Amino acid sequence: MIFTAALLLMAGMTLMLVRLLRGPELYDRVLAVNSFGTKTVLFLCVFAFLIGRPDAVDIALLYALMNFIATIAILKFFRYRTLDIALSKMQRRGDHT
Amino acid sequence: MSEFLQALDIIRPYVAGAVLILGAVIVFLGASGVLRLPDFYSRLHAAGVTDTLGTLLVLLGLILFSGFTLLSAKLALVGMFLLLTSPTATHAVANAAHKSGLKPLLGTWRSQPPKDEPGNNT
Amino acid sequence: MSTDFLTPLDAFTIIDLVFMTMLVVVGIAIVRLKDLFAVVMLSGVYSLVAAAWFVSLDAVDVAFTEAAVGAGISTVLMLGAMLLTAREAAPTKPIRHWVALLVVCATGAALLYATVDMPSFGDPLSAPNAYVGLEYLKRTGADTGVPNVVSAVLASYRGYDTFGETTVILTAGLGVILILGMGSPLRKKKKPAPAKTKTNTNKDEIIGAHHVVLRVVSKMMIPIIIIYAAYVQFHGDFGPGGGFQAGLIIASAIILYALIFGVEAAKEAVPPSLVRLGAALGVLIYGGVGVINLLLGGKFLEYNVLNPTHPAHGQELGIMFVEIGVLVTVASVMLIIFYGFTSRQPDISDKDW
Amino acid sequence: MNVSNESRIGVFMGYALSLTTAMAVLWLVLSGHYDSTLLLGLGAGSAVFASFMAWRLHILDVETSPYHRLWRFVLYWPWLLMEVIKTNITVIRTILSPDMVLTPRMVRVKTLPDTDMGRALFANSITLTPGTVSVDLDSDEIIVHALLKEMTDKAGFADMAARSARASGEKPADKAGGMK
Repeated sequence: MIFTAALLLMAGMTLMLVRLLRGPELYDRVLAVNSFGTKTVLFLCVFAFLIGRPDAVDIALLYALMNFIATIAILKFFRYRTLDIALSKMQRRGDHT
Repeated sequence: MSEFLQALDIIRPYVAGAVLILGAVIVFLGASGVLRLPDFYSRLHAAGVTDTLGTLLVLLGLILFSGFTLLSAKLALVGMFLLLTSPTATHAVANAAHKSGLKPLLGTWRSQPPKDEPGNNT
Repeated sequence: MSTDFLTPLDAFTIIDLVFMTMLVVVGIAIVRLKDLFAVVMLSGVYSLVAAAWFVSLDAVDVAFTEAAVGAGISTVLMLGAMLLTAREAAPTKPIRHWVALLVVCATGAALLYATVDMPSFGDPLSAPNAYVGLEYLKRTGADTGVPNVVSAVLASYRGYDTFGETTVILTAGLGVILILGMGSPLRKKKKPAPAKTKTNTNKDEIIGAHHVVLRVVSKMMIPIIIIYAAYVQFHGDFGPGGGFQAGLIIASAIILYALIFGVEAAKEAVPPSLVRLGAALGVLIYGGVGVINLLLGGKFLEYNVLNPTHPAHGQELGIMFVEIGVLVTVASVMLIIFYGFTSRQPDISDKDW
Repeated sequence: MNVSNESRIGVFMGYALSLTTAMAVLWLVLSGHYDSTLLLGLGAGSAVFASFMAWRLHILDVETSPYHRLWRFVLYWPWLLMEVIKTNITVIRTILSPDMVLTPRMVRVKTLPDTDMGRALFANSITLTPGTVSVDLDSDEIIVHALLKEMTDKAGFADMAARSARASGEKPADKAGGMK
């Protein structure tokens, strides 16, 4: 059963790969990478059970935590052509709500 | 009472497997939606299916498998972080597309009735 | 190699084959695409597939490193590098295509020829599974008290190698400093405004309520990422992880901060001078542990002497400190590279360097 | 905001404390080694370090450390879960239907929570329910892309906004000082 789930997730990854290669917009590619990442996280979780190594869940956790950093960088790259500007004003201490 | 709990324990793997498979199927459906839908903005919604219900069910199934363990707690953390970060990432992509002037498809859109090859409509 | 295909396709072979196919497809696509941006996206996917595949090969430590690099930092750094160059790959002259093809074909043929001599996957008689590898597996527990053999080999048995690798990372950071500079904060502060106006956006778009979602979520995630890095750092003894990965993760947290609040703010909180210091300090910590061992009468990086009554504890302690040194260097060098790339925008006049 | 210096420090310490506690709990969940004093000590140190970094990065405030309000979110979550399941079923049905009919819309939602926390939660809740994606968050509106026109129901958005405002700890009278 777990194996079937893993295969289904891999099929989903393959579909994402098709979308990634096909585009047509760059945003479609970003979306595909993003979704591919989510599926990889799920696959790693499932796979941890399949091979009986809970360590794989740590890797999934890492991706779940950090995959969106790349997306934010891509957003900045697209919109501002630079990585070093601020997206948001710093709220100094004392601005607490 | 304990018999009931025992019965629960016996059916638990089956329930877990069913939930897991359902989740994986939903992930797959979401992925096929990303291929099938006509434009970038509508594909976001299909990806959202994977990100939300698919994620929840797959992780729930795995949690049911492992029972009340530390691994379950970690899986729950994976779910929490995914539910926190994936809509953020989706928002970021949508925002970038919108700001750069990518026009969404509006009005009414129908897939061509005679043919539904997934993904031939881009 | 050949015997693999004679056995019936079991479950894991299918998974391995699918992943390898994906890697090949992505690789070919990377070569064929001209749009560098799409190439960056594809290399992100390449890393994801590679991580999943390494897990399926039971190489969890390698997968973890791949994930730590691929999840955030490599994409960010590649985008940073792209900002310094054109968005599309320059077309190469056809004649060079042929030469390249020839070289690739020759190398490929040589590699294929070499595979014939390789032991088949999981062969108990192959070199890694026989002599020294077995010895490591047998003795690690008693020698070092560290359950994860990979960590023990990395930081203790092969401590010299890792020391060398840490130095290599420092050297890489130095190279980036030499080529791109560090974007000294004092000089940039004098004219922060012109550096920002050249982007074709008006001010209220840059700073405003537009990115509330990103800000709120990122602020929540930054401490969580840091604590996760600490977990990875200190549990390298038990599972995958260690200084390399933790350093990458901490650097990612600060890069995330820099992406949201601007590199200037990040430089204020984690100044380049500190980062420069850290890069060298990490190597110093690593070497310092070795020197302390020397002073205590042992050999260089022989951690046993750290706890004479209980050598295995000494090993554990030594590995911990050494890993901290690796963490400091790796995190610092990643930030050096990030600062170097981002502060070297084309629209900033170059005469400052 | 007119807060006296002392109470500001008090509030600040509160955030530091709640963040450190939350990080320590997270460490315990991740670690799973409760017998080693060394690891427990390192965990405590790491939690303090995470808080220190938050302070160092000037982000030690309610958005970084909302953990003392977690229970409000716990109350919000089941409702959101039901919405997520409902909208998921709709979207999956749409994707699966052989002759797919989409009525995509871009709508502006004007009712927003007051604080940035609440807005972020609202925008993410919109994105989490498939069929609607928050495309842009402005100071007075959210632009939402909806897959089907049934999903652009004003009252539904207003309800969700009110709930996410409550979940992010907003009291009706509390006029928050977030960015306007």
